[in-house]
Amino acid sequence: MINTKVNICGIEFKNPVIAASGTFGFGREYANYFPLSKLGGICTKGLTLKKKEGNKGIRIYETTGGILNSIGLENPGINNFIKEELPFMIEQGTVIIANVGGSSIEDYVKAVDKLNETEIDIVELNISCPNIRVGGMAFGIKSKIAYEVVTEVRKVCKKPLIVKLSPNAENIVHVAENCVKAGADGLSLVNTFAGMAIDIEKRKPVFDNIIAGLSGPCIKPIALRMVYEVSKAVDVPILGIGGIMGYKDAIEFIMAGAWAVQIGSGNFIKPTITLDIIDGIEKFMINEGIKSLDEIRRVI
Amino acid sequence: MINTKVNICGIEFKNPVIAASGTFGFGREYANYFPLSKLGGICTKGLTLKKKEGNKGIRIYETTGGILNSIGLENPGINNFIKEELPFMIEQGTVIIANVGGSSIEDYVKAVDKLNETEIDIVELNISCPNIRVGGMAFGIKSKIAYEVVTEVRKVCKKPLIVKLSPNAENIVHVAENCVKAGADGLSLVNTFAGMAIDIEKRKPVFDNIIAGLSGPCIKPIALRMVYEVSKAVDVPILGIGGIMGYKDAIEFIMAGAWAVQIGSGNFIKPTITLDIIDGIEKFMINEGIKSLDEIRRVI
Amino acid sequence: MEKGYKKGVVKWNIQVASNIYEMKMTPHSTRPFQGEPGQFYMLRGWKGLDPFLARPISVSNIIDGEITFLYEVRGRGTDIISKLKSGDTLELMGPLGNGFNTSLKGNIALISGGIGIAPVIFLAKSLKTDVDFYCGFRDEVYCIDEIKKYSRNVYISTENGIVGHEGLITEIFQPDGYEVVYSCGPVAMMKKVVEICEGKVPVYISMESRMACGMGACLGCSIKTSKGIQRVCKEGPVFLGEEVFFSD
Amino acid sequence: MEKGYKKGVVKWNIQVASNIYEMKMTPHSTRPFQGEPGQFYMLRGWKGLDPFLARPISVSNIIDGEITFLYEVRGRGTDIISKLKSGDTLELMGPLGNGFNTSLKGNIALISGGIGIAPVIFLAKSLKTDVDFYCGFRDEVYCIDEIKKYSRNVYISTENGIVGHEGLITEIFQPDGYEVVYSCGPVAMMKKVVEICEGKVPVYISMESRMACGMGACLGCSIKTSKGIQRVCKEGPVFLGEEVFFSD
Ligand SMILES: Cc1cc2nc3c(=O)[nH]c(=O)nc-3n(C[C@H](O)[C@H](O)[C@H](O)COP(=O)(O)OP(=O)(O)OC[C@H]3O[C@@H](n4cnc5c(N)ncnc54)[C@H](O)[C@@H]3O)c2cc1C
Ligand SMILES: Cc1cc2nc3c(=O)[nH]c(=O)nc-3n(C[C@H](O)[C@H](O)[C@H](O)COP(=O)(O)OP(=O)(O)OC[C@H]3O[C@@H](n4cnc5c(N)ncnc54)[C@H](O)[C@@H]3O)c2cc1C
Ligand SMILES: Cc1cc2nc3c(=O)[nH]c(=O)nc-3n(C[C@H](O)[C@H](O)[C@H](O)COP(=O)(O)O)c2cc1C
Ligand SMILES: Cc1cc2nc3c(=O)[nH]c(=O)nc-3n(C[C@H](O)[C@H](O)[C@H](O)COP(=O)(O)O)c2cc1C
Ligand code: FES
Ligand code: FES
Repeated sequence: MINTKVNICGIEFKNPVIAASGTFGFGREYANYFPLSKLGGICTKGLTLKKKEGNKGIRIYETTGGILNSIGLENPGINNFIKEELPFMIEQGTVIIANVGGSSIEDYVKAVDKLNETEIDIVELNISCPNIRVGGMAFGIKSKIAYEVVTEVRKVCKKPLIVKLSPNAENIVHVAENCVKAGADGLSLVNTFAGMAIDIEKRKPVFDNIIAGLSGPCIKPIALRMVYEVSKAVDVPILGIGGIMGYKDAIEFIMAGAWAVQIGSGNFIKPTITLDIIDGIEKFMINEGIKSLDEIRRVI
Repeated sequence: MINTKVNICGIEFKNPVIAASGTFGFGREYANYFPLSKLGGICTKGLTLKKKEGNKGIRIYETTGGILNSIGLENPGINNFIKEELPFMIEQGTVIIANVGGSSIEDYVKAVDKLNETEIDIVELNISCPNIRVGGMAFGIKSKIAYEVVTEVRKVCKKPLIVKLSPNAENIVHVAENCVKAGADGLSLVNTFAGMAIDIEKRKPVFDNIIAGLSGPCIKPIALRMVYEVSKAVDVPILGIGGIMGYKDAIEFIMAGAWAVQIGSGNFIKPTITLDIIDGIEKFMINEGIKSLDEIRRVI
Repeated sequence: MEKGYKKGVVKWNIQVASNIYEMKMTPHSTRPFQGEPGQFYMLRGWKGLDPFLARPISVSNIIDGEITFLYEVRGRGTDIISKLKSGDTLELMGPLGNGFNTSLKGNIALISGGIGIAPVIFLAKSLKTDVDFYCGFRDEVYCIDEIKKYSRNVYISTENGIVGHEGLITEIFQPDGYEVVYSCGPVAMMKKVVEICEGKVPVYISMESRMACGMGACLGCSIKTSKGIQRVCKEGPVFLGEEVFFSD
Repeated sequence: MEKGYKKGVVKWNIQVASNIYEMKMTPHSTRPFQGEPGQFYMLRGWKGLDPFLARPISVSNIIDGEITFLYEVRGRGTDIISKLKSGDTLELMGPLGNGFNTSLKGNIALISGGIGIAPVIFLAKSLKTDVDFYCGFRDEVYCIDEIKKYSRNVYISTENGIVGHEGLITEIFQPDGYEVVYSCGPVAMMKKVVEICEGKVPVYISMESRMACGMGACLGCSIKTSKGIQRVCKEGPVFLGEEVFFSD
């Protein structure tokens, strides 16, 4: 018998396939397509202390093998989330990871504090959204700043704390090490790459913000390399993210060192892509005689 | 009348479309498909002081919207290049950019010195090949090391010196600024992104070197953003590179701040892709009433 | 197959004007296609991941479980779709979004601009009341015979004056006497329609926005309205005109 | 169109065994297809950039300017190609590389393994001398009738023993009496052939390698030989067996 279960930071996931933040809302829409209980877990849309309207102008732009997005963390705010969305999520029977964004340490701390008394399972601290900038610099770029945010959040956070890393980090391995030092129980990587596009007829950037976040299979080889490098450097569980479109990609991330994977843009290509991936992982395990993912994790 | 000419470091290019290093050999093969005189210029395959056999194992691996390569600078060495390849290139009637790689400052200096007395037009110093590593660290990652290499090379180099930047740099803007400070006459960016792939059946990395270089349209949004950022920071001419597959991409790079563009992986999709791009740029200029590319360069 | 995510088989795919195509599809399974006027499907007419995203296209007709799309070739996605042949299969997801209210009675004006006509034809057909159809085109008219079947009056404009009024359709539209106005077309046109009708007649418009998921999860298609941020794919694409904050 | 980069029109594309297809193409222009046994084309059977690279496929026959490819569906690229229908167009570049020398006389042995038979059939047809054809298959045989037309003797093996010798083709091949041996198939097989023939008969083998440009510019396909690094797409794909350093 194969076993796809993974235990991450003390939380049991029935399989290693998690819906990535911002691509799955709070699950409601996908619940029309399949029972969410089939998923390993769901990361919520990035939550901020206060409700946010998000960015103006074009928010989605297609590129080869991916998309640039400039959503800008549109979300109902932590309080509304807890009141309006969380009860629905709890009913679904899957692990709930609350993705928390912010534009100041104080906001992060307050937001995380509000989640302490809820039934969410894990906090995923998003220090890497390229669409929200603090003095021109996201929290996830410099090791020192990352260390500071995580240290402060750790002080209040009573839930397992996963920090979501930016591929735009100056040195993602250093950032990872610093986050762990500051108390992160796990790491997820990667968030989107800072990218851009220009409307040549208008002679203007496509996005009001100029820079937007690149995701999708186009980034997979780089994301996989980063997971590999980070997994060599730290000993906490890693959630691998970046362009996963099929079970083969998922297995690659696991072999590179991921405990579980998150599926982002893939959900837009087919709403049930996560089920295909879960299914593919199971079949692969059966064919290869793998009883538990522990056997292949970090195998390279 | 439109004018596609650009002057870069005192060298006149008849148009802004240049074949990128490593994707065009020394032009011989493409000369079977079109007259190379149509090109703005050609960057040679990366040349090292001594002949190199390149990497073992798989060298090319397809990804979504791109390729990972691990050629490992296979090349005949500077001396053979000068003797066997350069005469052919000179006959073609296009600008010749000699791309120089190396694994020590000494090698770079010696190689560049040998080119001084030849008829090549420009030296492009490749401090960014992810397939060749020096103590685990390419020259293009850290600003300080980049500064050192360029300073030493500048001392001997009598040709215009363009430095080719790595997108894997900790901070590409800092590296760019340091290269200029050290005497670079121009910059080209980007080289390939460090990426990887895993053979899940074999449970091994696809490449013997584990890490390989990602190129192709998948990287375009990131490369474009980097050109934009670097062009805001420095005042030397920039050659934009990364996933350019059509004239629209080329115009985007020019609007982001590039003087000219280099076409790499696109040559593999269609050997005459550079001609299509030149043609497209001309038509765009006519339709938009643009007389010289100066009018749109850095327009955003 | 799971709810809303389907395969369809191209029955025919014909050119109806220089850049305009009409494609009829049979469901691949026994489940009939469904959809109301104003609702749309996300279409993938290609294998592989290039283009990456599906394309939103409105339902232009449904008869006996077969669906018709009327579309303009604008870029790569629609170009590929226009080359599909009879018998080819296509992946599509829908129906999505909230369409026009088809139960209203009384005099109704429908105003379309260009390919915005696609959902409005279906709307004209579905409304069980008298409709006047105002349709603006740039330089070539199409689907006029179809429109005439369902409309009391048909008013046409072309920018080059080749058929009907020379100029914009909003130049010949008067709101008086209508219970409600429904419109789909370029944003500039719909904005004008909303202006003309302000304080006189309620206008419902079908908005466009770039979409990734098409089903309310990514917030890529959000627009600003007086009711707050709304998703074109979920709360829309049909909105009450006065509630939309037009950008630019 | 420029030299070597062409469009072709699918004449037919049929399945000849469970995973094996044969596709015949007419040139899109008036320029006939060309190529020698052992040469190949780079094929793009899809629009868009996914898959990104073209796929190398050997010339399996050329008659009256029309070309035939015999290919196995291995992954996405060949899968898409296998679904092309009569009338579809395809971009292809070639002929590329150096093929087998077809002017040799005397007794010649041809040894193929699996789909490696594709160029060898064309070779058998092109050689103007007596050939013995040794072809190994895994569990299903194909193209045997075609082979018989051009060969004095045909020896078959299948791994499951369903036709011919049960086991590998190299188990029933003896080099004695042949002037030259030509082989194409899995590397392990060709390595074995080279071993068997060592010091007795010269062996020419057709190598495979992952390719990007297919024309000698990227150095992606390089292999090590006793003559130095060689490009499979340019100096090859046919090499003198004893000169190749087999990896693994
Ligand atoms: C709800 C809705 C219903 C629509 N119904 C129809 C219809 O019935 N008939 C019809 O011809 N067109 C319709 N459109 C517009 C149609 O979706 C676009 O013309 C089409 O997506 C363009 O794709 P492309 O690949 O040809 O162009 P490209 O420019 O290559 O597209 C690139 C990307 O931009 C997006 N995009 C480009 N233009 C638009 C646009 N105007 N609106 C939204 N996204 C865009 C594409 O979806 C794609 O992601 C509708 C749009 C929406 C939002
Ligand atoms: C000179 C030459 C001639 C060939 N002739 C034939 C032929 O006549 N008939 C035939 O069926 N096959 C032939 N092949 C093998 C054929 O090219 C591969 O089976 C095919 O590229 C697989 O593509 P895919 O998309 O189906 O598989 P995928 O595994 O999806 O391919 C992924 C990538 O790997 C490359 N690749 C995968 N397998 C191989 C391989 N064995 N050799 C080289 N590249 C590979 C592909 O080109 C592509 O870039 C030949 C290969 C070479 C080098
Ligand atoms: C439309 C969109 C919105 C996103 N919003 C968030 C977010 O709110 N918080 C976050 O941490 N990541 C967000 N992401 C990043 C994804 O969770 C994921 O890290 C990234 O898309 C890479 O994975 P992918 O290639 O599978 O899409 C968003 C991505 C997309 C495409
Ligand atoms: C097969 C291959 C070989 C390359 N070899 C070199 C090289 O020798 N020197 C160099 O500076 N860049 C080399 N590059 C990088 C390209 O010149 C270019 O910077 C990169 O591919 C990005 O451009 P593209 O996306 O248009 O391919 C190589 C790229 C490829 C794909
Ligand atoms: S397109 Fe994703 S929310 Fe509307
Ligand atoms: S495939 Fe490029 S050199 Fe052979």
